[in-house]
Amino acid sequence: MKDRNHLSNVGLSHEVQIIKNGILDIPMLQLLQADGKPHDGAVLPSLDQETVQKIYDTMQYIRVLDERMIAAQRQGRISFYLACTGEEASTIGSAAALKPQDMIMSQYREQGALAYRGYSTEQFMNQMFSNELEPNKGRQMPIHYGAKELNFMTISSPLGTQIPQASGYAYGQKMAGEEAITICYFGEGAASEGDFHAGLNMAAVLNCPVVFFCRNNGYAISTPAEEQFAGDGIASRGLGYGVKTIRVDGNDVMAVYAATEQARKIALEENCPVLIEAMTYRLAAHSTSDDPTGYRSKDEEEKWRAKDPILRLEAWMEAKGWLDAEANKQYVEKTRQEVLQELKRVEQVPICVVDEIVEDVYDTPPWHLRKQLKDLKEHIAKYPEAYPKTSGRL
Amino acid sequence: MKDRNHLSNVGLSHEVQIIKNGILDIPMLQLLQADGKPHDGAVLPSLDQETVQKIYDTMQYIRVLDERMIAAQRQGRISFYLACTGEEASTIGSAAALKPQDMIMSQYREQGALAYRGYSTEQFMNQMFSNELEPNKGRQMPIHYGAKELNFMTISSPLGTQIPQASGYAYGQKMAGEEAITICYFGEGAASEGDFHAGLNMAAVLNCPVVFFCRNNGYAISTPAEEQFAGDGIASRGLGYGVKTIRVDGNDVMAVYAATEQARKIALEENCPVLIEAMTYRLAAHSTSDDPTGYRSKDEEEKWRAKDPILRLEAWMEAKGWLDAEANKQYVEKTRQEVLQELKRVEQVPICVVDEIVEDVYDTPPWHLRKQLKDLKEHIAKYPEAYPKTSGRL
Amino acid sequence: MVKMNLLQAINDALISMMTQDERVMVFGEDVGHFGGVFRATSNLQEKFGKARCFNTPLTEQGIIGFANGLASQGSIPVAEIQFGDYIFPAFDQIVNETSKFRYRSGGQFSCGTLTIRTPYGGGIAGGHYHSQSPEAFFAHIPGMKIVIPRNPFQAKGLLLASIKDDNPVLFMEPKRLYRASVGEVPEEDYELPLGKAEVTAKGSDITLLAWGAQMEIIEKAAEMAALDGISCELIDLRSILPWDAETVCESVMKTGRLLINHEAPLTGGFASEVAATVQENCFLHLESPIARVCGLDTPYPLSHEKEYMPDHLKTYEAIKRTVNF
Amino acid sequence: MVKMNLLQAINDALISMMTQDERVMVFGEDVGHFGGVFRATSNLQEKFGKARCFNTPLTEQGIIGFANGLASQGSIPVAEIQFGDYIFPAFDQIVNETSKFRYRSGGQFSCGTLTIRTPYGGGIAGGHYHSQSPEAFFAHIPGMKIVIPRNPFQAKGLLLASIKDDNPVLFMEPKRLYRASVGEVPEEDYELPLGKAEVTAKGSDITLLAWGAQMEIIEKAAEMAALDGISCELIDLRSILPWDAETVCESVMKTGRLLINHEAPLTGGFASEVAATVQENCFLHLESPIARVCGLDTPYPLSHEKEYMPDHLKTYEAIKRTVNF
Ligand SMILES: Cc1ncc(C[n+]2csc(CCOP(=O)(O)OP(=O)(O)O)c2C)c(N)n1
Ligand SMILES: Cc1ncc(C[n+]2csc(CCOP(=O)(O)OP(=O)(O)O)c2C)c(N)n1
Ligand SMILES: [Mg+2]
Ligand SMILES: [Mg+2]
Repeated sequence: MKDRNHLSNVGLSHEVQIIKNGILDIPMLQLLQADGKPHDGAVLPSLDQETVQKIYDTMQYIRVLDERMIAAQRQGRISFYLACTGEEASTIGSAAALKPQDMIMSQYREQGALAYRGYSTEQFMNQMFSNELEPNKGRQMPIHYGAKELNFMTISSPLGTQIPQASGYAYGQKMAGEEAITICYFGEGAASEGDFHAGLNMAAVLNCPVVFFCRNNGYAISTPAEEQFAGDGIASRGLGYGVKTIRVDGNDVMAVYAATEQARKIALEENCPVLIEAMTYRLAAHSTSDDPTGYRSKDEEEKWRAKDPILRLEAWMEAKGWLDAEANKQYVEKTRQEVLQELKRVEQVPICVVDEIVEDVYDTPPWHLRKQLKDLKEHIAKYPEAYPKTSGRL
Repeated sequence: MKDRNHLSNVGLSHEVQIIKNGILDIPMLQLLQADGKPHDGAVLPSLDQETVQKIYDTMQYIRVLDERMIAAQRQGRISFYLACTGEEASTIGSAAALKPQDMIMSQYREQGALAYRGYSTEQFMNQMFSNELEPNKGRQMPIHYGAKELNFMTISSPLGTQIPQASGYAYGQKMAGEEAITICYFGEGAASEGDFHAGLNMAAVLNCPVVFFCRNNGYAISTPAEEQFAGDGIASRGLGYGVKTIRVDGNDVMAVYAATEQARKIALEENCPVLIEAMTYRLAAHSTSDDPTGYRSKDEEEKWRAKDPILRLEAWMEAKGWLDAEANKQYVEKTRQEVLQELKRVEQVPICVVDEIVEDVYDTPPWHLRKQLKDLKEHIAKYPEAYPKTSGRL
Repeated sequence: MVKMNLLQAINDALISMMTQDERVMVFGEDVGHFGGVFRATSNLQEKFGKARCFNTPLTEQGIIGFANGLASQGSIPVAEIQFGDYIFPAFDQIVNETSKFRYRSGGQFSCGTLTIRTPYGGGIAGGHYHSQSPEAFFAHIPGMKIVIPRNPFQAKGLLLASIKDDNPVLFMEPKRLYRASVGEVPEEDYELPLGKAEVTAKGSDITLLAWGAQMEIIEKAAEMAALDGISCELIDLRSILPWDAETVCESVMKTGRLLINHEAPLTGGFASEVAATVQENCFLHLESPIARVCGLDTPYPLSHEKEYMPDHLKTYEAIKRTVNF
Repeated sequence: MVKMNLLQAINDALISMMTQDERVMVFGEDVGHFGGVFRATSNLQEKFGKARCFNTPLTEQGIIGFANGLASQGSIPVAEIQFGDYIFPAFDQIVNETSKFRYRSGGQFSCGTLTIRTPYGGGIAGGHYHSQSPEAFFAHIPGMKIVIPRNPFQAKGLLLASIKDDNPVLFMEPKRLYRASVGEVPEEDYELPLGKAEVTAKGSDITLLAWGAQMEIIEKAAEMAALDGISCELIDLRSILPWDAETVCESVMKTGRLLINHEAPLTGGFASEVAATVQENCFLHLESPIARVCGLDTPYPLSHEKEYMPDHLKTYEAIKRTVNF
């Protein structure tokens, strides 16, 4: 047995000095200035034009999708939606720096990452309408996406639960010898949950190749970050766990990409977690159930609207000569049409047959669920008008 | 509505630099060297001889109590015990720096703090024998002390639960305008629980006058600290929460006292939490159910035995001319006798009458518990030999 | 009397308690300035200050841990869990702490002043995580009280009683009634008894038992049954723990039949406890098996919500089956 | 066949599974080098390396969260919770995650490979927090399986089946039998069916149902009753969820009477589900009320442990009451 010394590296002091706030002032990586110009000496990630265009298009795509879906919710066509306006650079920039085999475990505001992976408008619509074409079978509310073939884990509402799960997933990837990591997204609010603590600490101790990506967007519904924590954001906690950490400007897609690329490399090569805190702002309402005018000022919002991540990338592309304004306009228009068309079309697709109600609780329905289904179907047959969505297909 | 800016104080960097371990090397306060000599320039807390003697006596008392109770457990006289050998300076030094009105919420290895508060040998024995004289009514295992009149919260086994509770308790003290704080003890193992995260973060955000006192004694049962966390101990986490923090040598009673005194002052005056991490070593087995030879070497233990906190204080008292070796010997002998005597005497005290089984579940037993008690008593009356401890007093 | 919806009745009770006793504190996620996602705590921060009505960080285990400590200190915490579905991270603090605090300390310390408020239940297109009815998990915890109101009048009277009661109370609010249920509520304070069921309609053929939003369902089913000449006695259980077996059994001894309706899944739901107790106490009076009309033994499904729910039609059918047994 | 105690049988099953399939990983507090506080995981780290058998930090919510992720990835985690009393911090991960993973994703992802092992139960002078029998809390969670063995033979066969089963299983080990229960166990692998109860003794007057360590109790009570000429049929439920209502009901239709014994508190315990179902399915066959002999509705008290427990004497008395109803 080797001797252990949990004091082996500790320095000494001989004066009572309680460490106050401030020794942790973790700087924020910013590559592009607000006007899109790179900072002096900043080394941008080496991205080809095609990739940048894909990032830019995805940002535009998501902006359009968000707009349209909020409108659809207002029209009563879908029950719920949750936009990510203002945070597109965080989720899309990070997703772009990953490999397709990396698992994405997200919170709910990462539709950008999903779209970057190739989730189609049709897929978005199927999910939003909870229909039978949706692989998740319409069992959860809108925006709870999940796509196994895209390595995008089905979203779960309880906050923070995916954080220790991501550590476990990544551990499994390592044990299976895969060239893959897990990325785990969450908000600064969710980082208050006990599961955050467990997940980061376990990843550090058990050497899990996972990138924790915190979107610090200033709010958890109505609760501002200052009532969420008193420390130096979320990044400072990473250091406490011995987790390699970086803070980035979440509205600077280049910074996000560069940090994530590096984090992924470290996670994979060194078999360890990396924490990224992306500083951004939730320009959107929390969800379609929320109205932010109750808790924040228009002024504050305006200040952040000026830091729009799409505009920053656009400015950079412009300077680089990569911006084709006309093509972009067409792309946005085409997207708008596509979303509207798919919306209309998918609206007609029925929900799953009622038999699905007892499937997937277990690998196969046990006796009691078979009995409950049988009773239910007999009941529906008796009152078909009361269950119009399923009675036609018993 | 004021505008919020959760980036207001952030610095910028323009190069991807993932912060690795090492920026947090929190030093450890040590006032007395291993041989009991103060470090050059170290300012010791101004303690009078009487207080030092009380601290010293309590340390000896606990050492004796621990020895005797382990023996009693081996003899089958009590079912369970848990010693704190090696950690006396941490718990007694900190308790000495508190005021009687401060609430103590402990984990289970803080019998030193309890003894310092004035818990008597008789009280210890009553608890250990779960008898009817015990205010907690013998409902929990031995060592789950609790004494309202001493402001010592009844101990609960589930680890970490007292941490957010301490934040709440302290908040209540503040709201009630009391000149009092709460101290919350826990091990470095318990600090892995989600409740730790919640408790420290809430205390910081809600400005609770609480001192969190972590005994980092290197082990959680068999699990060494290195498999518990990968960061710079527990202190580094405090900084992440924006909690004022200090690390002390837990085997240096002067350092512990000085840190706690200062922490209490800050907590009370600034209405905020303070975290103390005391670096020490669990020389004892985890409990009487444990045998540490399965997971650590004698060598390692010996190294720490040489850092015995009692010897360090003794050496300092000696140099100061405050050590009366003969009187101490007598005190230890007297304590030993007292413990044995009380043990013998208290062993005879009966447990609570069976009526107590349904008391304190609610403020008064509802109908179903009254019925269950009635049935139970009728049953016991039928089989008195089967329930010998209560059947004589129905 | 004032016309109020269920949310307003709750808000009213909270204002009254905070006015009466400055030890009362209200907190939880978004309950501060914003007044909670359902607005049950509207205006409390403005009226009573940030120290007595405040947002917490987003941690349910922390909220209840903090509340336990605060209660044991002597304050009167009213903690909100934003959705019943999110109470589970606090389960340890409730099972092992809140409910055992008094017992383990021989009555030296307790969390008796604690009230936990949480919206629960389905029927709002909430899917898995905004629809659950978790009362049965808590009904197996000695030391807790569980209270569920069915309308604004009940809500105010039961919430006031819960906050004043010297035992930890889990107060579950049927969220689909928050705005839908409107009724006359006295302006002054009044308390409705904990642990007492209420017979809301007399009948002779079968007893229908429910609580919260499902009261509407059994009322509707009873109306349908009445057309068939079946006379239903309706009981609102109101308190799940301790529960009023006496009132229920008395009714069953009279009607000879019992149907229990709840939204939560059948297996291990609270209907099982009621059925087990009633069959024991009323064995010789029962003319047919006790029926349970409950949620399916599945997670709460979004698109099949209608099919999942123990609605008035399923209840009506079960009434007929039971009466014609 | 080898003589083993219950702990050795579990250790044996774990060794077998880890040998067969390298995706099997065993972890929890102190399970690594030390082999767990009860030594159920002895020698696993030595045999299979630290990557496959390891200590975790002290966080039950983390252990199950980690295990859920690992299972969803395709590994086969066998996670230990050191005591059943400490499973509650993981309750959210179990209720909202483990058990709903498959359903919410339409079967795309699942935690089917997960097995959670935990010692439970009283009778060891453990007081509040080393004695609880929390099975009923989990029995209300669609998607979980719950399995409890009564002896070493059952333990090995059921644990192997649990690990191989493609559903999350909570495997609860009656810790007072860990060393006390010794029996012959085949050296080779075998599986006992999940979801199937076992009739361990035939009888004609009354059916006695229990699980885990309480099987000994009902056996003893049955012996006493036999002296009075009462013939008891004994059933070990073995699986609490899904549970084998068919076997139980068949037996009750024959004997006309049922007694259920469990250690957990009466109210909301699993006996209530059994009673509710059986009274429905066997209504016309029941000759007396279904009896429940359970723990009191209090936290588990240390000094009154003997009085608290649903022992053979209480069971024997209830048998007589039921038969003489
Ligand atoms: C365990 C849990 N508690 C509460 C909620 C309700 N809730 C949904 S979103 C949210 C705020 C989350 O904020 P944050 O993590 O910062 O993410 P953001 O919405 O800002 O992207 C809350 C409280 C929940 N979903 N889960
Ligand atoms: C929630 C919970 N999980 C597990 C246990 C079992 N247990 C009791 S003590 C202990 C180790 C605690 O270690 P630490 O916090 O470092 O305190 P120390 O024993 O070193 O004083 C464990 C795992 C428990 N009591 N509570
Ligand atoms: Mg946020
Ligand atoms: Mg320790």
